[in-house]
Amino acid sequence: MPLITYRKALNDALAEEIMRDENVVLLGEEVARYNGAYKVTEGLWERFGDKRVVDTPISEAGFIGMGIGASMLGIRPVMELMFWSFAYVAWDQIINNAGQVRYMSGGLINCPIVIRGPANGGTNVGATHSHTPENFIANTPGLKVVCPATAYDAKGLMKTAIRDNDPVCVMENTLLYGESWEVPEEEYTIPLGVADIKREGTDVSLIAHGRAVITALKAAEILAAEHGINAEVLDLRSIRPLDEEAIMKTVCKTHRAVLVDENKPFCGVSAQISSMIMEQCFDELDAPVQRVCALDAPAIYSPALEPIQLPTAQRIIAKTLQIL
Amino acid sequence: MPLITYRKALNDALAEEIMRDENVVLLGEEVARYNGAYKVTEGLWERFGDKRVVDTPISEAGFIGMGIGASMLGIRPVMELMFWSFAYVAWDQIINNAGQVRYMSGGLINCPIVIRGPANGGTNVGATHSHTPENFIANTPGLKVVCPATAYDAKGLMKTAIRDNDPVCVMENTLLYGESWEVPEEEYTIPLGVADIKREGTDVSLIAHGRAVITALKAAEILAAEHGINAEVLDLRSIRPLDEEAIMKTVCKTHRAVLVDENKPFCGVSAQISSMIMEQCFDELDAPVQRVCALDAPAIYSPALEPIQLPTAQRIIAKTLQIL
Amino acid sequence: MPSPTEDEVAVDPVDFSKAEVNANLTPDEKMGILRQMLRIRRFEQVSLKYYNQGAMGGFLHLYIGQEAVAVGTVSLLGKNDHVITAYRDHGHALAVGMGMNECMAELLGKATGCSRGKGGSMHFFAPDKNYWGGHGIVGGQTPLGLGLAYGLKYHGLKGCALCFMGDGAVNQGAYHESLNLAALWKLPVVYIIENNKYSMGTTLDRSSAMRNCLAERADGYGIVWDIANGEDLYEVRAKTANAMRRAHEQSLPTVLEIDTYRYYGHSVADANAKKYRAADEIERYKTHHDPIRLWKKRLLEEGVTTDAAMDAMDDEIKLEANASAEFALASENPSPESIFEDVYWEVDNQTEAGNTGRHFFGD
Amino acid sequence: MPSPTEDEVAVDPVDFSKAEVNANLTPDEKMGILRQMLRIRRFEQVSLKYYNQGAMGGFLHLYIGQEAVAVGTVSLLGKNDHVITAYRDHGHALAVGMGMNECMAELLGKATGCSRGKGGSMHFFAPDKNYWGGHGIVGGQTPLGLGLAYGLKYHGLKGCALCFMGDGAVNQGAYHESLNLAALWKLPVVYIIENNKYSMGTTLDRSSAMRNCLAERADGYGIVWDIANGEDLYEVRAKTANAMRRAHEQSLPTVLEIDTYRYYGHSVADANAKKYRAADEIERYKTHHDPIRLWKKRLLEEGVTTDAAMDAMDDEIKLEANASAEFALASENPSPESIFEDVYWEVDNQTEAGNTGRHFFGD
Ligand SMILES: Cc1ncc(C[n+]2csc(CCOP(=O)(O)OP(=O)(O)O)c2C)c(N)n1
Ligand SMILES: Cc1ncc(C[n+]2csc(CCOP(=O)(O)OP(=O)(O)O)c2C)c(N)n1
Ligand SMILES: [Mg+2]
Ligand SMILES: [Mg+2]
Repeated sequence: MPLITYRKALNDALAEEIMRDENVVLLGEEVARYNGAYKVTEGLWERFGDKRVVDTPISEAGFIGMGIGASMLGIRPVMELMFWSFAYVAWDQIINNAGQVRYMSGGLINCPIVIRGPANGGTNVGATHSHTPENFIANTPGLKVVCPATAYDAKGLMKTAIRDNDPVCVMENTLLYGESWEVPEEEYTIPLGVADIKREGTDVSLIAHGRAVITALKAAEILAAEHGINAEVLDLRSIRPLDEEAIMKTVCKTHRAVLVDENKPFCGVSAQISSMIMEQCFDELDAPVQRVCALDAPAIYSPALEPIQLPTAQRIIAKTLQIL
Repeated sequence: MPLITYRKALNDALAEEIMRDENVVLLGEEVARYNGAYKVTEGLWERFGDKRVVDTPISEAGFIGMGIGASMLGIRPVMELMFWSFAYVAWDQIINNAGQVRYMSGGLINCPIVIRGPANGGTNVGATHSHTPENFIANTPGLKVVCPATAYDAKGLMKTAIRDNDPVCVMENTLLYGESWEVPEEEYTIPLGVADIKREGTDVSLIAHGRAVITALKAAEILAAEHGINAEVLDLRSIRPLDEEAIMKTVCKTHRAVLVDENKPFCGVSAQISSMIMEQCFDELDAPVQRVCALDAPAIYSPALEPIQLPTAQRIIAKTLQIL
Repeated sequence: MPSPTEDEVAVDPVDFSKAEVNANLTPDEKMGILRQMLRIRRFEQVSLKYYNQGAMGGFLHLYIGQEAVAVGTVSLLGKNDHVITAYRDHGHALAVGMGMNECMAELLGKATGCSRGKGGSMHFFAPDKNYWGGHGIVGGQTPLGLGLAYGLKYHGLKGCALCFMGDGAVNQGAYHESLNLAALWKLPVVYIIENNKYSMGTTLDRSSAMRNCLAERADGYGIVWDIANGEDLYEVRAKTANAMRRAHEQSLPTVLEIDTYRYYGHSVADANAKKYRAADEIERYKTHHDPIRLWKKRLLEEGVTTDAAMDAMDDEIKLEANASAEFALASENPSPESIFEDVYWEVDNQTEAGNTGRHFFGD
Repeated sequence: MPSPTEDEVAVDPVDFSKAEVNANLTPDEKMGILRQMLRIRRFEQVSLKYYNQGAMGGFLHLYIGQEAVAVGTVSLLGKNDHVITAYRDHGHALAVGMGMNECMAELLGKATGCSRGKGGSMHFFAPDKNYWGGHGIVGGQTPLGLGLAYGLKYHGLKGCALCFMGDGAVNQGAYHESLNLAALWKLPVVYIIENNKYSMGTTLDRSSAMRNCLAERADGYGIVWDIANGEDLYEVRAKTANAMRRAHEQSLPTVLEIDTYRYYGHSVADANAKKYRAADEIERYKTHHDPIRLWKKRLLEEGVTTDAAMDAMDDEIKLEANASAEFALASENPSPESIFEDVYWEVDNQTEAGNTGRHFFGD
């Protein structure tokens, strides 16, 4: 299988879906002529033209709301947020319009929209540019949210997201865009709501999503090499819908879990997972579930410090050793 | 002590603080001449005039951001959101400006602003008007959030919130505005970050905030009367800062906990509390911590159904019996 | 002050009845307009009665007094023209042809309601009639309306979106973002500001800074705008027709501000309804500016109908309204299980996607 | 097209040097203006060098080419006049008198940085110099600027807030909400649109619908507006002085659009900087419209100084800039514990409130 970047995998997914369905249209700031601030849409405007790839002004509430309205008429807009952090100026449109209109209309309307872009810290862009709102999106029944950790997952989930008939938020990661993974040449999709065991193990379950999966995998290698601990790494991939079964299964297998996410701790995704494990496999637990999150302060700029604000392999290892 | 309503307690708190500090100014839609959509500010415009009580246009991002800017110059704006649900059009201002500016300026700036208003379901106003975003606010280091459940707490917390030098979000409840509690005539304040045992008990801890406290108290009475179970009810009052000690104390006392909140389940406040209990008093637990939240769908309009969408005493009792 | 453009239809400044869209109206169509206005008024009067009896929850924002706006504009719609509005949405709903039954049942939160009891008064929908609601967040529908226009243009259809909003809504940022996008991309959207002069208890001059009128803000985006007298059905139709033609023929947006008035409070729960407005102001509107009364007068003057015929129509509509209340009262409440329906299309349709992973949390 | 009002100071349309604020400038003050512009340019050139060496993280948005705007406007500020801007904030920071050391150290994320290494390039602050940042969310600072004006008025101070923004920011809703509030409440705020004709790679005409210019949107709110040529320091000062006078004397807002140009990409990371703009466009600006070059020419023409004196000044400033890099490089990184500082005032000040309850979660 060819090795391709996370960025290219997304680019291919977008191109394939544009070709597959004439209702798919990409909109966002600088997605067309500029090729995307992070080059995810590179070449698409040249290939598919003005109708299918559209540059927008800096009006997130306006253009995301517009996309939602268009989706009610059967268009399948794929909206890029240059950063997911900018979603907060469009928050009402996302939560109240995309998220609630199906319900409030008693099911008469659906919004097959995708909202995508990077949601991560770690690039020294400061507190306002480093939000990871997958927890808030997942808090909202009516919305779906996925956080791919590899190129393979990014492509498969993006294609599924575009075909899904509900609003799906895809949270990418600028630190992964340039990383490569094996991706098959033949077409494939990955269902939402299916987690993936990224590493089999027996002693402890590291449960993560997004880039935290990569960090967890690193920690697992060190745990194996230096501590003789065989950690299983479960990648949630999709936060809502959530593969609860996979979570229960790994916990019942290892009886210990360390949850890793890049959310701020208070009501981060791992808080939800922890409470679910508590409720559903309390008796299976040999130790309290541990969490490793971003350090609880706004994202710091300082390049010397930001890396330690995000979950590190070291912190994962320390937490793991604590319960083993 | 006189019995006064939650509404009046807030009104008194606002009036007292307006008189105490000339920098306190109330702003919001219909707060002045109309006396407030829910009459929390009744009479204040007449008493204190145009400078201290100000009607705003329907521009939440504009006027909340304006309040934040003014607070940087030492004004102490108390901003009413007619519903906290409307905060989503001002979300960027609240999260990024009120929440991050102190950090990004390395501590050079502080924003002594209060943002207040009702945040609750249960009044058949539909999905877009029934959000309870205390979990999201508490997710954000830099912000504080309190959810008073009684008139006494409402007054004491509001006064403290106004005097606090950080941004504080006060989440009130339209269903409580008309309820009465004993409130002392002499001045008092309640510190943020201090929970309150609303009912002593020994068998199980019901941990709640906002109106869920009232529901928990009802459940506790029935548990005592019908099941011989003596439940302790802990009212968190303040979500961030959080009285973690009080939580641990009650759990270590009863060894069982049922968490009640009106958030949607995924990453609701109770998810955070559950994960904290797991991490910090796992060995004290005789049973898995249970959660009772709003049923996981957008708030339904139907007056026949909405009451069962919110946590009910029955659901609390059922969960309690399950672990006793 | 409105900015006239060459594509405007010349209309007699004093008598809009001569405008082409009006001159061509048949007597039947004119009676149809009366019928729609009466349906709104009678429906809402009945709803008010039941609201006051406690049969409904939440808010009830009455449209009474503004009927000529919804009916006049909607009467012009063709197959590819769409409508979206705010929470004061009963008028538009009935005007597009929704039945009183499903509307009244929605107010009572019944399973037979147009939104299955999930939306209530603020959230009526009928996509089959090109009616996209009913939206509770002030200004929140303005980008959605733009999206309808975008969808039409994308599909190559000759149509437009009428996006209604209140005078208070012009101060929401999303509206301005929408204006810029509409102008930039030449989208066939008509923003109709129903200026009833109050946003809740706040008068226009205390909420909006302007030069001469609210629509004029469109100038800054190079968007054509106009103002219309909302008590005159012919004027509403003539000016809306101009805007719609601009959308259809040139794919251009318009902002149309229509002067109107609501007789009741902001919502029925508005305890101050009579405090922030002088009683005689309300009286004056009822007496001299009532759109139904004025339209009836027109029809008589034009010899289209008789008082007796109009009374008969009114009686029939009153029966329809009362029957809708019976229907709603007799309808079932939605089932508790239905709380989890209509959240996700994939779940509702039991697709593979809908059956994969956990979609709902808690228990 | 700008809307002149009676309070305007009559200025010679061709020579703004005659405007009172300019005619009264002393030679020292004129040299001070040059010094500030040079400080910005030399500081940024040095920062660029270190950015390219990898000494900084995140973004670096250079202000080079726009210096006359920040320096011209800020040169007019009095004790109660405040400044706030977006992420392209080095120019304003240096113009208000911030030291190169703390600015350069901030770029390197050092503990000695103006924001203790927490803000980076986009978040310079100096409240002691009435400078309120440095804000990364496009348009997000526009309500804050309004709030500064509100605070001044509330305190009864004669002052104003200059709120800077880019041409792309005019399409954010918060700005429009702010305009309405500014006009409605007569707040002494001056919105200064630094129109450098691009928002990232998007040209003005592809992002903003307008009649003639961006400032004109102010008309819809009854706000006075004006446009200025940002390469001419005298014009910038004259027109800003008018706006400030309007704020000071009448407590009225103004929107002032200043034409300008940035020589570098949107940020240094902008790989396309030379794709969306023709090379000769950039050259033309550098050659014919450079604000520093033009100001130097003026000073020579006016006999204020000599080439040698200006060169000496420049050399001194280059030393200052290089020294700031030395300072920054030699400075300590912030400590890991400092991650939890500057989140809450009450915690930082170890008050009782700061010590009550848990403020930070996780571990
Ligand atoms: C964002 C937001 N803010 C506030 C409200 C509360 N609210 C509902 S209607 C209304 C007044 C709107 O007035 P206007 O736009 O003139 O419409 P009208 O009620 O006159 O039809 C207000 C303040 C809301 N629903 N949404
Ligand atoms: C709400 C929001 N959307 C998008 C961005 C990303 N972004 C940063 S600067 C910029 C361009 C702004 O252009 P302009 O306002 O003209 O300012 P200039 O860079 O020219 O100074 C964009 C799109 C952002 N920071 N905030
Ligand atoms: Mg109105
Ligand atoms: Mg620009």
